[in-house]
Amino acid sequence: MDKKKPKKVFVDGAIPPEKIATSIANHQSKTNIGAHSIFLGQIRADEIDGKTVSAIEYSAYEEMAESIFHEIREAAFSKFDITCAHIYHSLGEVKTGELCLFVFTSSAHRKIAIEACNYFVEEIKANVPIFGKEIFEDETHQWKVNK
Amino acid sequence: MDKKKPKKVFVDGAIPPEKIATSIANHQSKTNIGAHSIFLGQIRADEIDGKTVSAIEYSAYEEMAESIFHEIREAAFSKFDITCAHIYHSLGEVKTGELCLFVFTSSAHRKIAIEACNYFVEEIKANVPIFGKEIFEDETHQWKVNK
Amino acid sequence: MKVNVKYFGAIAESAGKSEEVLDLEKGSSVKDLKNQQIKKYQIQDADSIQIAVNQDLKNEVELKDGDEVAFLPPFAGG
Amino acid sequence: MKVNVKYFGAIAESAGKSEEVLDLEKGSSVKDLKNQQIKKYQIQDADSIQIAVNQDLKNEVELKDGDEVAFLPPFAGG
Repeated sequence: MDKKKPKKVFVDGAIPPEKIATSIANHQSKTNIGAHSIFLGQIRADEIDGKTVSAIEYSAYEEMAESIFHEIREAAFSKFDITCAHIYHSLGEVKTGELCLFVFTSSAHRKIAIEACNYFVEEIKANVPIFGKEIFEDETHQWKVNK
Repeated sequence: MDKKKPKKVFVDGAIPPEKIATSIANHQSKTNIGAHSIFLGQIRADEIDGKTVSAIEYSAYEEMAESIFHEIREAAFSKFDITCAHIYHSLGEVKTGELCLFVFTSSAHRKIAIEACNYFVEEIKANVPIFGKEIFEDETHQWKVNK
Repeated sequence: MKVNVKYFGAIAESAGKSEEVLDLEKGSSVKDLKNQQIKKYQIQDADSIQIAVNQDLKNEVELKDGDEVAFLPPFAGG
Repeated sequence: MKVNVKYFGAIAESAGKSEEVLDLEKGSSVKDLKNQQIKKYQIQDADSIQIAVNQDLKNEVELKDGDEVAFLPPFAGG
């Protein structure tokens, strides 16, 4: 399937909701699919020490990140009987309420699609060199750390 | 939040991908949300005894189904710290490749959104009186049973 | 007493109808009605059928006048 | 020998740069370079920093001429 094509994961700025609709529509010709699982990361207006986050500015060690994304894909396709998988992550500024991560997995059966989607999300959080600068409303910032 | 409003779950025919984009866009003002989990059911062109499914025609015991959907929502909101949850299910004919189920949960944190989404999907499959007539390309049919 | 009976999916197909009002003897049970209709319409896979009385699957009780009794084949949502 | 050093996130901020070419003695280890730069730029939370050599986090080896050494703060993707 589209397993072998090298895929571009990073997108500039927020991921528009329309991109999700387009991705879904693109899979309606694949009639061996019975289930899609989608995960979306959205920027929260967290309050930290009395200051409110207004955006996160993402940066990455891009070459390494793309190669780790590729390894995660390969591992996912060997672990799970999925038909396709798509990942998009923002670089640059993403405002609160906007989307920074879009993971989309498809399979004949729901459990496989769901497990694969979770696998991608956890692997991305743990292993991809992406960095996030939390920008507060007063234009100060702090560096985000995944828990 | 929108927990208490009675919600209409059933939609006529297939769920268009644009509906998913619209639902996502409607949540961008809720800046306490950090994660969305979405499940989509799509009609497979299964081959059964040499015949290929071309559509499923859904029917339901509608009044009871809507009340069970409501109970599932109530249970989910008490079990999981979710911000919102939306469910849409098709009635009538849905062709292969089209979407028949859209579950959408949101939370501050990813694990909660994902667990709640899975909960909805399993509960819907197990407990809602919806019936599916698998229509084959030769216009014969059989009745679908959830596994 | 009268009960309103509803049939769904494969059962409606076997019965050739989706709804009917039946006149039952006072004291009839859900089980009596189920067995009677299964026989009458030669409904297959009787063990897989669930009965909802007034939209409730938990019922091993006597029927009352005006009850809505639904014959439900296996669920297939999602 | 020359190595190409890259800094990311909070580390780039401390260093005031995102990249530099350093001239090291032959036989320098990853650990030597890490300690030297942390001291030089007063980089905080040294324990949380991972080093990738040629995009590989598994490295306890001697550096070679031309290596790309990246200083990575905690990941925050997703």
